Parts: sequence; C-alpha cells; structure tokens
Amino acid sequence: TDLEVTHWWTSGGEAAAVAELAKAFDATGNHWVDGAIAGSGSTARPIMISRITGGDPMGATQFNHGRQAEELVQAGLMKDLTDVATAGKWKDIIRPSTLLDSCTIDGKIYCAPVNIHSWQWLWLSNAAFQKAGVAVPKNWDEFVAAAPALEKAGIVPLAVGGQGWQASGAFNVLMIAIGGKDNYLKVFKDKDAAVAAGPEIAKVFKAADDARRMSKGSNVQDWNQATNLVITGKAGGQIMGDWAQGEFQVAKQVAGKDYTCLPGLGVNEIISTSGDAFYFPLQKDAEKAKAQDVLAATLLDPKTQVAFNLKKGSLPVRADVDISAANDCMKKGLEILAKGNIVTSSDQLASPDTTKQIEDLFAEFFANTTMTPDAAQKRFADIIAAAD
Amino acid sequence: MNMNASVSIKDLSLNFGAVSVLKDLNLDINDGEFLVLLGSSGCGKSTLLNCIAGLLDASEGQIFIKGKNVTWEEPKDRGIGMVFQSYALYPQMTVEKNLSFGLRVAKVPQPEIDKRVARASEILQIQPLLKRKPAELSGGQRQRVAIGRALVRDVDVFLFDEPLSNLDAKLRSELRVEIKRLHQSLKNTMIYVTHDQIEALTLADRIAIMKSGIIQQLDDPTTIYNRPRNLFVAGFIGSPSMNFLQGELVKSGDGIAFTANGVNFSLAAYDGVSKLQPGRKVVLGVRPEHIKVNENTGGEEHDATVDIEEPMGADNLLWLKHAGHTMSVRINGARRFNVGSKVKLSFDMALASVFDAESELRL
Amino acid sequence: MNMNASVSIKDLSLNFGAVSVLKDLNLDINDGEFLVLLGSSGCGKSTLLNCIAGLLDASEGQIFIKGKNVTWEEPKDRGIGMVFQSYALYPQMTVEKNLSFGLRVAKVPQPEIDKRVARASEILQIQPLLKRKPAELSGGQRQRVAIGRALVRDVDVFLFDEPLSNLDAKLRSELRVEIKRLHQSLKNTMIYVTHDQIEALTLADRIAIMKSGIIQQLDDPTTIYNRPRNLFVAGFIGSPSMNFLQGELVKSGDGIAFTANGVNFSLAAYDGVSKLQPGRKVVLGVRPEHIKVNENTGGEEHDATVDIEEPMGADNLLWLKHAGHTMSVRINGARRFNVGSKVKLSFDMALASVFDAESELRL
Amino acid sequence: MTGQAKAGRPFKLFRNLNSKIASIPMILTAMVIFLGGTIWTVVYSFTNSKLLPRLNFVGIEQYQRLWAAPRWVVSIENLAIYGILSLIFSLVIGFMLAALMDQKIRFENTFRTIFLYPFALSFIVTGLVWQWILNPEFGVQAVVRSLGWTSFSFDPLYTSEIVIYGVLIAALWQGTGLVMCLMLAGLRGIDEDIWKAARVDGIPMWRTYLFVIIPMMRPVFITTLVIIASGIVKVYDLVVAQTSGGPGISSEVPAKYVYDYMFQAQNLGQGFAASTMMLVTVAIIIIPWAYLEFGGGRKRG
Amino acid sequence: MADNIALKAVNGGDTPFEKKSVSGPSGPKPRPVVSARNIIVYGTLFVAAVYYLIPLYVMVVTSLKGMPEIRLGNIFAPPMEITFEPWVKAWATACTGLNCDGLSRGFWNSVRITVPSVIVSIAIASVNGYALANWRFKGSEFFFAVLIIGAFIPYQVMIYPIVIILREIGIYGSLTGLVIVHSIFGMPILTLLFRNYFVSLPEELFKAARVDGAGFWQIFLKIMLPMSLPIFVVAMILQVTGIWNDFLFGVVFTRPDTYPMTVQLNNIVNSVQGVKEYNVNMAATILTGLVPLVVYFVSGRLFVRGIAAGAVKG
Ligand SMILES: Nc1ncnc2c1ncn2[C@@H]1O[C@H](COP(=O)(O)OP(=O)(O)OP(=O)(O)O)[C@@H](O)[C@H]1O
Ligand SMILES: Nc1ncnc2c1ncn2[C@@H]1O[C@H](COP(=O)(O)OP(=O)(O)OP(=O)(O)O)[C@@H](O)[C@H]1O
Ligand SMILES: [Mg+2]
Ligand SMILES: [Mg+2]
Repeated sequence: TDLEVTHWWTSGGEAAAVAELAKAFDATGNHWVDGAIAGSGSTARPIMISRITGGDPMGATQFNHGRQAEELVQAGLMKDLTDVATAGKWKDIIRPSTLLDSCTIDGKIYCAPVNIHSWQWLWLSNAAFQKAGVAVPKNWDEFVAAAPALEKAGIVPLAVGGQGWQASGAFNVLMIAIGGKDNYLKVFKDKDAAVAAGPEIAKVFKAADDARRMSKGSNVQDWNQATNLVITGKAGGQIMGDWAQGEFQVAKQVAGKDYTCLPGLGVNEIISTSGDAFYFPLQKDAEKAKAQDVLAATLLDPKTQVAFNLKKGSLPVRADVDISAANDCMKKGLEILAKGNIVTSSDQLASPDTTKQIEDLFAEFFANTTMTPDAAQKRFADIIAAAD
Repeated sequence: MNMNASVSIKDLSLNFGAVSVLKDLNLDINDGEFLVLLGSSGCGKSTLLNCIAGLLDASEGQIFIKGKNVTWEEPKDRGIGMVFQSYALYPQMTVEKNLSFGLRVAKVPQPEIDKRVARASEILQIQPLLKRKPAELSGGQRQRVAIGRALVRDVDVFLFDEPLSNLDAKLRSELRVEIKRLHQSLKNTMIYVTHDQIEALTLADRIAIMKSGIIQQLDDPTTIYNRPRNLFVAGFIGSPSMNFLQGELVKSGDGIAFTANGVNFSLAAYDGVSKLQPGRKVVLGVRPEHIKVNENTGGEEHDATVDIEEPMGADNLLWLKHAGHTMSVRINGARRFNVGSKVKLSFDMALASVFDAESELRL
Repeated sequence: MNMNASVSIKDLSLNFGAVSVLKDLNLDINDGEFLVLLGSSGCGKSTLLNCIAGLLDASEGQIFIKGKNVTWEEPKDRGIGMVFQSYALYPQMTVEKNLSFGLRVAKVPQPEIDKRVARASEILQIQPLLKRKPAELSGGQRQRVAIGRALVRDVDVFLFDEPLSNLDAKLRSELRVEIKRLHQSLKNTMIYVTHDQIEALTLADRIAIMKSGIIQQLDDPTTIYNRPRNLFVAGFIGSPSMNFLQGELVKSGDGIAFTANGVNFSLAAYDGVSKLQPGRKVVLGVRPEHIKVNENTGGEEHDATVDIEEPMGADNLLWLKHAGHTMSVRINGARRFNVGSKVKLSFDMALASVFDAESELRL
Repeated sequence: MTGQAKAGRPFKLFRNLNSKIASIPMILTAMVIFLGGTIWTVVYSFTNSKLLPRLNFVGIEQYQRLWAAPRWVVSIENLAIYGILSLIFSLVIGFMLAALMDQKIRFENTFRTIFLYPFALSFIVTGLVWQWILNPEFGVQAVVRSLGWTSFSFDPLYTSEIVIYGVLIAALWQGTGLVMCLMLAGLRGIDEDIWKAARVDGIPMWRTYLFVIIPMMRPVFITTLVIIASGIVKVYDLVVAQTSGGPGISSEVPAKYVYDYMFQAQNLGQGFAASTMMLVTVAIIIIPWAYLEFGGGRKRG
Repeated sequence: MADNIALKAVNGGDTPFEKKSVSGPSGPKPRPVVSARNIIVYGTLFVAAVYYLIPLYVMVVTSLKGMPEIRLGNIFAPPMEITFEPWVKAWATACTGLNCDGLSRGFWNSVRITVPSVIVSIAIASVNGYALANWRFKGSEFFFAVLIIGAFIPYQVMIYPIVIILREIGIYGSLTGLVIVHSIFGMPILTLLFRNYFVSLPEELFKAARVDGAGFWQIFLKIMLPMSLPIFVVAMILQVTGIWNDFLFGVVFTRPDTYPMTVQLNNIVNSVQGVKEYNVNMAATILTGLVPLVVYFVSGRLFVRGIAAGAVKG
C-alpha cells in the first residue's frame, strides 16, 4: 500500500537517513511515498497541520518530540498506536522512557519515536585552530579564550545561523552547561520566573553575550551552512545538535582528526533527549491504516534503527541494538546516555508558543549588540512567567 | 388614454436615486406618426426613450405600445427598434451579422433572415457593405447600418436617440432627408430624440419640447415655430433666437400697444390682440426674420444702429442696437451693411408673440 | 514675401514620415486680419496652425511673425496665443491660476499679472468665475477662460483651433458673436481653424479653404460664396450644397446656353459669359436660394416636382425632381408645398457658376 | 385604468435574475470568505486557541500580549517604513520612468520589457537573487572591494539598522515595472492639447508634469495606490526568501508574525489578534477611500 | 532621418541650414542627436535598465558556471567555461528528500494547476465585472466594495478559514479546491479590472444588444467578450504570473505528488547539501520563472494597452 510520509529531512545527511526508512518500509511490500518539504520544521509544520485539519491527512508525518502534536491528538485526528507498541514491547525497549511518555496521552500511545537528538554539542574545526596557532579547546572557557586568536586569523570564532531557533538552542545548551541541570529544570519545567531572573541564569546570559560577540560575521541563515563554515575552517566552532554530525560525514570528515566534538560544551556532560517521532493521522482507508501499523513497527525495528541513526548521526531509541559502527562522537553520546546524564529537552517541557517567544528573543539578542544581557534576561524571565 | 395610439405613456415618473428626471409624463403617439423629442442636454429625452424601449425601469406609471401594457416587458418583446447616437454597432461582426444578430438570437429561420437582411440593405442601399466590419465604414454608412438593424426586426415603433449628432453637417443633412424618405415609405411610428432644432423642424409630424423632464409643448412644427406656448419654447426654437423685449402693454389710440424703454410698438396686427389688456407686464418676442430693414413698408418704423454683421452666405445676420436692446435681424445674404450705420426697422407684428412676464405663457 | 504681413508662411511643407500633410504652402496674413482656415477633417488645418505656433517642426520652409523669422523659435517666444478645441484648461487650477500660470512661470511681477488678469476677465466677463475650477464651469465659460489664457499673454497673433466645436449650437452662435466683438475691439491678428462654414463666413475677413494640405482659395467670404474658384470650394461652402448639373455649353440664338438631359438654360446673365465657348463639357452650379419657385419672374421657366419638403422655421427647403436631377431649393419658411405637387422654377444665372468639367475651375 | 393593465409587475427578486445568479461566486467570496473569514478571525482573536480553534474567550489578553511583544512592534515599524518608502519610491520611480518612456523614445518596447520583466518573477525568486547580490561575501560589496576599494561597505542584509532598505531594493526592482506601466497608460490618456497649451504658455517640462499632469492623473494614482498598498500589507514571501526576518528580528513584518504565531508557535489566538490588527489598519485606510470611489452616488463610468 | 539631422547639425552649428534663395532659419529646427535632453532621457533609461537587468544577468551567468568557478568569487564575471550541467541538474536530477527528479515533475504539476486556475478565475472575474458594470442590482456595489477590501487581507490570515471551508465541502487537497482558492484570491483585482473595462465600453452597445433581444449570457459571450481582448490579456498575464509563482497555496492545498514547481524550487533551494549550489539554484530559479517571462515577452505590448483600457479608469 502506498503511504505518504511527510518530513522536513532534506539536507544531505538527512536525506540519506530517510532513504533507509523508505527502504525498510518498501521491503515490507508497501510503498513509501516521499513528501519532503524543505526548509526546516517551521516551513513544513503549518502545511502538515493544514493537511491534517483539512481532512486530507498523509499516512505518516514527522514531528519533533514534544508538544507539537498534542492538540491534534486531543482532537482525535491521530491514530492510536497502543496495539503496535504493546506488540513491539516499546515500553521496555525505548530509552530513555521519557521519549515514550511524550507520545503518551491519556495512557494511549500516539507516536513512534525514531531517534534521539541532543543539542549539547560544540563542534570545532581542528584546521581553524591550527591556522590560528592555538590548541583545540577542551571546553567552553578555553574556546572563549581562543576566540581573539581566531579572529586575528580572519576566522569567525563561533558560527551561528541567522534563524532564531539556532540562537535559542545555543542558549539552552549554555544554560545546562553553565547554569546546571537543576536551574534548567526549574526554569523550563517549573516555569520559575524568579530563578530565570536570578544570578545563576545571569551567568548564562553573560556566556551568551560572549557567544554573541564571537558569532559576529557568520553571515549565514541555515544551520548546515553554519556547519559548513566549520567544515571548511572558516569558523572555529558551532554549538549545534548532533545532527550536525551528518554533515561532517557527508563531507567525509573524521571525528577527532578533522573535527572535535565536545558534548555539554566540555563543561557539564549532560545531554537533553529530544528527537523525532512519527505520528499517524487517522485514515479512513483500512488498507492504509494497516500499512500505518506496519510502518510504525518498521521504524522501531532494530535494523532500521541502526541504519537510520548511523546516517542521521543521531542515537537510536532502543538500547538493545548494535551500534559498533558509530563514530567517536556518537559513542560519546551513547556513553552519556548510558550513564543516564540526561534531561528532558526544552521543547518537551515548554509549549511551542513559549519556545517561539524565546526564539524571537534570542534572534534579536544575537543580532542586536545594543541589547544588554540584563535586558534580555528580564525579558526571558517575563516569558517564563507567562509560559503555560 | 387614447386606445388607438401606437405608443401611449401614462403618468410616467422616473428617479435616479433622489433625482427626479421624468415627472408625471403623459404622451400619446399616433400610429405612423413621426414624433420628435426636442430639448437641451440633460432634460431627460434619452431617459424617456430608454423607458419606452424598456432599457430603464419606470419608477411609476405605465407604457403601452399598440394598446398593450408593456411596462414590465423585456425590450425585445416590445416591438421596438432602436438607433443610437454612437451607432452602437457590434464592432467584431460584419454588417450582415450586425443586421441579423437580433434575428439569430430570436432563432428566426435562416431563409427568413436572409430575406429581411436583403430587404433592409436594399432600402438603405448598403448591399455592397454587407461583408465589411463597422471599422471599415464611414460615419454615414455606420448610421445607415444602425438603422438597418432596427429595420430587419420588423417592428412597430422606431426609436432614434440623436442618430445624427456624431456626423458632420453635410452628412447630417443628407441622412436627414433619407430618414424622412424612409418614414414616408415605411409609415412606421417613429420617436426621434434630438437637440438639433433643424432636425426637429424638418422631420417631425409633431414635436414635443422638453425641459427638466416635463413636456412644454406638443404640436406640429409650424405651430411650435409661430405660436410657441411659452417663453422657453419661443427662445429654444429658432436660430438665432427670437428677440425678446421686456415691457408693458399700453393703450394707444383705439388699439393696444407694447412699450419698452419709451418706444411704442403697435400690436394691431397681433393675432391674439383681443386677449391683451393694458397695464400688463409682458415680453414681446419677434423672430429675426420678421424684422425688415430699410424696406419702407409704410408702417411703423424704428431707428437702430448696426453693431455686428454676420454674413452667412445665403443670409446675412445683423446685430442691431435699438433703444437699449440688442436685436438680431436676418436679411438676404446679398444685402450688406457697414458696422455703425443707421437703419430703419419695421416689425411684422402678425408673426410676433406676446408673453405674460410672470407666467411666461403666450397671450 | 510680404514684409508688412503679420504672419507670413513661405514654402511650408510638412511630412509625417512618408505622409505629406502640407505641401509648399504660402500664406500672408495681414496685420489685424481675421483669417479663417476652413476645410474638412484631416485636411491639415490643425497641422498648419501647430506649425505657426511652433508646436510642430516644419519639414521645409519658413514662418515669419511680425517680420521676424521664427521658424526655429520656441512657441512661447513667438508672440502667439492659442485656444484649443478641448479647452485644454489645467483642471486642478482655479480660473485665475489658469490665466496667470504662464505669467508666473515667466516671472512677470505680481501687480502686472493682476492687472492683466483683471483686464482679460473683464473683457471676457469672467470675473465672477475667477475662483472656480474648470470642472465647475459650463462649456461656454470654459472656452472663454481658454481665450482668456491667450489674452493675458498680450500677444500679436491669436490662434484658434476649432474653439467652438465642442459647444452646442446655441452657445456656438453666442460665442461666435463674442469672438467677433473681441476681434473688433482688440484688432489683433487672428487665425481661426474650423470646419464649420457658418463660423468661417461670419467671422472671417478672409477665408483660406484647404483640401489635402493645399489652399484651394483665399478670399473674402462674399467672393468665396459667390465666385468659388473651383468645384471643390463651390460644393464645400453653402448648406445645403450648391446644386450641380453636368452638361455642355451650346450656342443658343446669339448667346450661349447650358444644356443637360435635353433641357436648355440660358446663360445670358452669367457674369463670365464672355469666357464661355460652346461645345465645352461643364458643370453648372446654382445655389438653392438662387432658384425661385412659382414666382413668375418672366424669364425662362422649368418644370419640376416636389419630392421632399423640409421646413426649417425661417426657411423651407424643397427637394425637387427636375429633368433627371435632384435639386434643393430654399424658399421662405412661410411658403409650403405638398409632396408631389408640380412647380415652376426660374434660375438666377447672374449668381450661378459654371465650371470646366475637366479642370474643375470656374469659368 | 383597467385592473388588467396594472398587472404584471414582476417579483422584485427575479429582476435581473441572471445577473444575480452569475454573481453568486462573487457574493459567496465576498460574504463567506472575506467577510465571514474576517469575522471568524476577529472572534477567535479573543480566545486562547492554540493549535486548533477553540471558543475559549480570554478577552483582550492576546492583544495585550501582542502589543507587548517587541517583535510585533518591530514588525509594525518595519511595515510603516517599508510601506511609506515603497509607496513613495515606486510612485516616483515608476512615474519618472513612464515620463521618460513617454518622450517618443526609440526602443520603447525594449525598455518597457526590461522594466516589466521582474514583475513576472515571484517574490521568492526576487528575494533569492537579491539576497545573493547583496551578500557581502560575493555580492556587490565583494566585487567593489576586489576592484581595489577595500573599505567599501554595502551590507544591508546583515546590518539590522538598514536591512529593511535591502528588502526595499528588491521590492522596488520587482514592482516598479508595473507601476511604470500604469503610469504610462495614464500619461497616454492625457489630452495632447494640454501639452500644447503648456508649451505655448512657456511652461517648462518639469513644471508641466508637476503642476498640470500629475494632478490630472489622480485616478491612475489611486488605482496604482490600491495595487501597491495591497501588496505592501501582504508582504511576506520576499522577507522570508531574502532575510527570514533577520538579522535577529530586524526585518520582521506583520504578515510573517501572523504566520509564525499561527503555525509555528501554534498559538492561533495570537496570530488572529495580529491579523485583526492588520485588518483594522487596512480598514481605516481603505473604507473611506472605497466609500469615496464607489459609494457616494457616483455616476456610472 | 537621424543622419540627416546630424548632417545639418554638423554643417549648420550656428549658421542655419542653407537652401538657395532662402535666408534665415528654415525647415525643421536642428536637433543634434547628442543633445542634453537625449543624454538625460536615454542616460537615465539606460542606468535604470542596467539596474533591472543585473539580477537577470547574474542569474544567467551563475547558472552557467561550475561550482569551483563560483567559489572564486565574482558574481558578475562571465563564466570562463560554460556548463549546462546546473540546468540539467535543476531540471532533472536535483533531490528533495528521496525524489531526485528536479523541477521536471513540478513543471507539469504547475501547468495542470495554472491552466484551469487561470481559466476559471478569469471566467468568474469577467462575469463579475460584467454584471457589476452592466447589470447592477441592489447591493452589487456593496459586494464589490467588500471584495476590494478583501484584496488587502494577507493570504496567511485566510488560510485557516479556507482550510475549514474546503474541508466542510470535502474538496480539500483536490485540484478543484486549489482552483477555487486561486479564483477567490484573484477575484478582487481581476473584478476591478474587468468592471472598469466594461464600464468604459459604450453603454449603447449593451442597450442595442438588449433591444435586439440578447440576454445576459448572449450579450456577454457574443458582444462583450469579442471586444475584450486587451483586458483579457492583462488578466491572463496577471493570473499566469500570480498562480505560477504561488508557493503558499500550492503547498498547503495540494499533496506531494501534485506540488507545483515553486514548491520544488523551494525544496531545491532550501535543501542545502553542504554548500549551496548556487548555479543549480539559479538555473532552477530561471526555469521556474520561464513561463511567466515568456508570457511577458510575448504579450507585453498588449499589456500596456490593456492596462490603459481597464485599470486606470476609476
Ligand atoms: N444613470 C443615471 N444616474 C443618475 N442620473 C442620471 C443617470 N442617467 C441620466 N441621469 C440624469 O438624468 C438627466 C437626464 O438625462 P438624459 O440622458 O435623459 O438627458 P438627455 O436629454 O438625453 O441629454 P443629452 O442631450 O445630453 O443626451 C440628466 O440630468 C442626467 O444627469
Ligand atoms: N502625429 C501625426 N502622425 C502622422 N500623421 C498625422 C499626425 N498628425 C496628423 N496626421 C495626419 O495629418 C493629416 C492632417 O491632420 P490635421 O490634424 O492637421 O487635420 P485637421 O484638418 O485639423 O482635421 P480635423 O478637422 O479633424 O481637426 C491627417 O490625415 C492626419 O491623419
Ligand atoms: Mg441623450
Ligand atoms: Mg484639427
């Protein structure tokens, strides 16, 4: 049966990863109709939502873990996957369990998580530091210290794309690394505005100010263009999720040799576990509904998990798969995951509305050097205070 | 209402929003009559014609054609044909197609269409043009085709809305003759709107003179010309206009006279002399051709000075100063006067008109 | 070239691309003269006027104004004022601003501007309108303002391009008189383009009749009317047109006569009788008012039948059938005939014209 | 009058029936889509609808938040700057080009095609191309620097203060051609005699344009204004393609705010409040104009 | 002609052109080809033309370069080595997600969307304009005013209500739905154009046809339509451009197998595979814009005429 699957995985590494999913699904005798929409989730999501609410749903669609699809589920537009999940023992195999929790509403499971992505990585270009004549930093502070040397060599120390989510993502990373896990949770989980306005978070804003200064001159929009600056040695480093790894792979770079990755910015090795999940809008056609079940099962199939995540540069959602083919960075991530040094990602904790407001704030903060960290923090605290 | 009338209009009123254009208008047009609606621009002539044609809905009142109440009929069902000022030919169709359009729409069988087109184009002598498009025709030819379009529809009543005003003077006078001839041969009822008094005078059996949506006088051309019912009609008809003198009636000898600026004019010859009473404020109207210059008629004579001379070929128009009035006089084109020369005038009072100064009606 | 002429045109030619509109035209206009350029549409009248104004460049030839060669001067430096058919008023300016705009641009001091505007508006009696905008004026008032705009510029030569054709008949005749009066008081040179022969005849000191860019005749109105130089002029002037009869000259007794369709007309009274030779193919032209109906003049009489009658108020126009010709005759409006009635015609040959059939020139 | 003669007045609704039937699509569009959709939007702007519309009224909360949001304020400012400048410049440039084209020039067709072709391209394409030309690394700035003027700086898209002018450059490139066409059509409609009268009066060309011709072209300017203004209010694609609202939020526009908050932030209430504000602004400008132009008993034609 | 003038200018200078027996200025005033006026007029036009042409030039030049050459920098430099590879890639092999057939698929989808949308939207708008101009009824002006105000509503605002409406009538996601959406959003401006145009046609023509017995549709089809070529050209140009270039509706109201070319373009341009392949992007851009461009080049002359006839009369 033909099943249309929409997603926004169109960059080089992503597309290769999707191909694995399609291959696995096609092998079940069904057919994966690819509905890629380029330009990140912000372009694609409105279209997906319109299609679902408009009564012309696709067979399956990608969303991020978190609250993006919450209301669609509540409105009864999504298929209940509990049976498939029970059959596949998802409860037992998926780790961390929070992933499945965010798929669960009123005790029913509505989505199939496919990977774990973590934001907390600093990617560094070894070539750039070599050119600037300084050692490759081991943590954030060293990186900040090395920035002037990089600048002198005509290298942008920190590549940050122009889109708001990249800046706010980087900020969240700094928050865990510098502010610590507890403060992070107080802010995003408990929506504690007092903490958000407090001195601990002020330190984070100080660091963000550094990051802002270092990012001056990275005139790119897309995250992978920013990554490309690192790959080509035009930039020293980039704070970006582990999906950036796919780009390094496509560029045939080798971790440790050509580039260095510092999880938790080398300061605080905790990673957040967000990721992608597939939702299955209710279909009238029984055939299609059956194919949806097949696809859901396929996505969590161990072989698929390995093949997909290797290409994507993300971590599999099940612990029981053999991932020996993974590279250095992935292995680092797996270790941290195994240690349980994890936090729930902010978009699982905060609503898209709050997330968007924070994005707007940091888009402005990173572009507007006249905005003081204090002012930014005040606004940040306001958003947290009003968050739902 | 006259049941024999071809077209009969009963208490017709028409408003555009708050503006009342036609007011309680009544009009009976006889079978085979050529009626001209004459009036200055904006007086509602076209509006009335459009009402008759069914192109405008009356606000009140009724319209009968051949005794049938057509007030709510569609234009095509009224048995009328209409000819427009701008010709209104369908530019993309040949003359033949233009003529037959209405018949084709009405699904008249083709042989019948051919017959009627042939007849109309013969009457109007436009056979050689049948295959041309309107853009390839001269103004006069276009107007002829426009008439033909009404002709083929074999209607009882022809409506013309200033059909000649877009033509130049020469063509206008030619087509005028043709329309007259057409009426003489077809004997249809024709209603003809114009603001050109020459057209009205030459074509009409009867003329209806309109002003602000009201018919001022409905009469045959001669009556209209010689016995205008009121000042408006008198001033409207005739070119150059009738000369008007403001004054008073006085007793003079055993008769009655008109006096203005101290000059007396005997009214003994006036046709309505019996109705005149001394003391009344009146306006005396004399047409330019009813004043004689230096002709020594033996009657009353008045002194005047030539102010401007306008030779117009066959005629010569003199503008004279006479006792504080300016007066125009039409004389033979061969007679010429120098500006400033003194002349003697005699007035033909038998053809003059006297109007009450207040009601403006002819006495 | 006449050095005393106010405007003098020498060998003027003008082509639009391959189309030659004016051909080697020569024209001297006297100081203070009122010259009318008369011709049918498209004959090049406006083109010639625009050349004089400097709005079009001549292809060849020269133009002198007041003895000065202005061929290459800008319009504003030629000492001319121009009045357009469409008025061409600046729509968003008040009448006052319209009048003074040119002066203000030329930086004439304000008191002088006020004086000139006051004078012009007094002459044209538009003082009450000074604060209005053109849209709030009637057609006649607009045309007056347009004239005023030329007036304030204190120019030697006034150019008018069909200034009255957009007005209705009544206004046209009023403004005609005003323009005539204006000329009489200002005594400027005026060049006036029109295709209306009444305007030409009444206004002109001299008329230049044009056809296809060539001046056919340049003469005073009476000469043009009574002694047209060729068939074109004869047919162009006069409404209704001169009656033309194709025929031949024959000997008749000791004199000479014109014969057509077997009917003879004695030419004894013709003014150019000495120039006529028997045997020549000619066209006889007689104006409608030079034919008498049933008047028993004692001279030669011809039988005819009334075909159509067109009463026009002061006059009555008869269309007659006479020996295979159709002929129009103008008689007094009071005399009426029935269609079909037989009448006797007598021709006033002293005022007729005989044209050579080939060269079309008057003999 | 007999009773029979009075009869026959048809039922009012059926007069002009065909016209009414033919206008059904228009009536539906106007009433259901535009009016209905607008009312629907306004109503839901008073709710706290998130991803899906829900009638959960919260008063004017969304509006308070809207006007407290710096991004909205920046969007409004940007729209004002962009709108005013793009109106002025497109009218001025469009008119000047049209005036030049009206000088009986040679190659008129060629020039006209050159000025008009950008209009055939979408805003997406326009945004991309200009993003590229204005890119400091290989666009105009780089080219000028490579020619030796190394201190030359022309970097609108990456400079917050002037980014909106960068957007404006692209918008003018795309839109002035149409304005030029409209103006040209208007100029061609001006009575020749006016020009002649002005020449005889000795009015210099520029003054004739300024004081006579432009005031006469009022209807053309109005039509043009409607077309430009409706485009300005809706500006979205261009900004997305050229800057995505950046750097930071310095080139954000209201339409983008609406879109982002409706679909990305999944806060329909907020998006609807923003669109309501846009509609109110438009209505304040448009309704008096529409009344003057089409209402008020104006005559036909 | 021009030679002639130049000759005179050279000969003459201050002494006017001589012709025997003629003294003083004669004939046309000499106007040198290089006059101040001409410099200003053509100079300005030329500068403007350069501004308008540069982006096209950059697009074309870039699309003919290989990536190494593009990295060298100067976007204005002509290609040293012309390659059509980017074009081939843009058309046939560029990838979005799993589909690697470039724009080619989108092209036909665009055609399938554009043709019926243009036809339907123009058909509806022309009938509207005709009804508004010639067959007014009570309230027609009001509907028209609402329609015109609708022209100012950002599309984004209307997406949600329209999604709901289309869902309710059950045509969401079908071509019919998209055609309707395009007709709706094209309606305000097109109706304005057609209304103004029909108002400018002589009313007497309409009356004559009514007297001849033609009804609403007959007059429209047989009398009005044949006279409306210029305005139809304008409407067609506007609609082809607008619909062909549309992204938002194309992506929201269709499904992947019927995505129009612009969506494909967006996918190609935004699917960054490491470095942006500017040459492919530019080729794709030109390819996408080609259809409206051709329409403009072919009917540009009629466009101005039509605008003169329809748009500028209030
Ligand atoms: N559709 C309309 N709406 C409002 N007023 C109108 C309309 N049509 C005509 N009028 C007004 O009605 C009056 C009469 O118009 P109508 O066209 O009948 O005049 P007319 O006598 O035919 O003039 P003309 O000689 O100029 O054709 C005019 O004052 C005109 O302004
Ligand atoms: N700009 C032009 N280009 C080409 N031909 C022209 C131009 N202007 C006028 N003509 C032609 O020159 C001829 C004379 O035109 P002109 O305007 O002088 O006529 P006119 O006598 O004023 O006619 P009307 O009474 O209609 O105003 C016409 O045949 C016209 O077609
Ligand atoms: Mg009328
Ligand atoms: Mg002329």
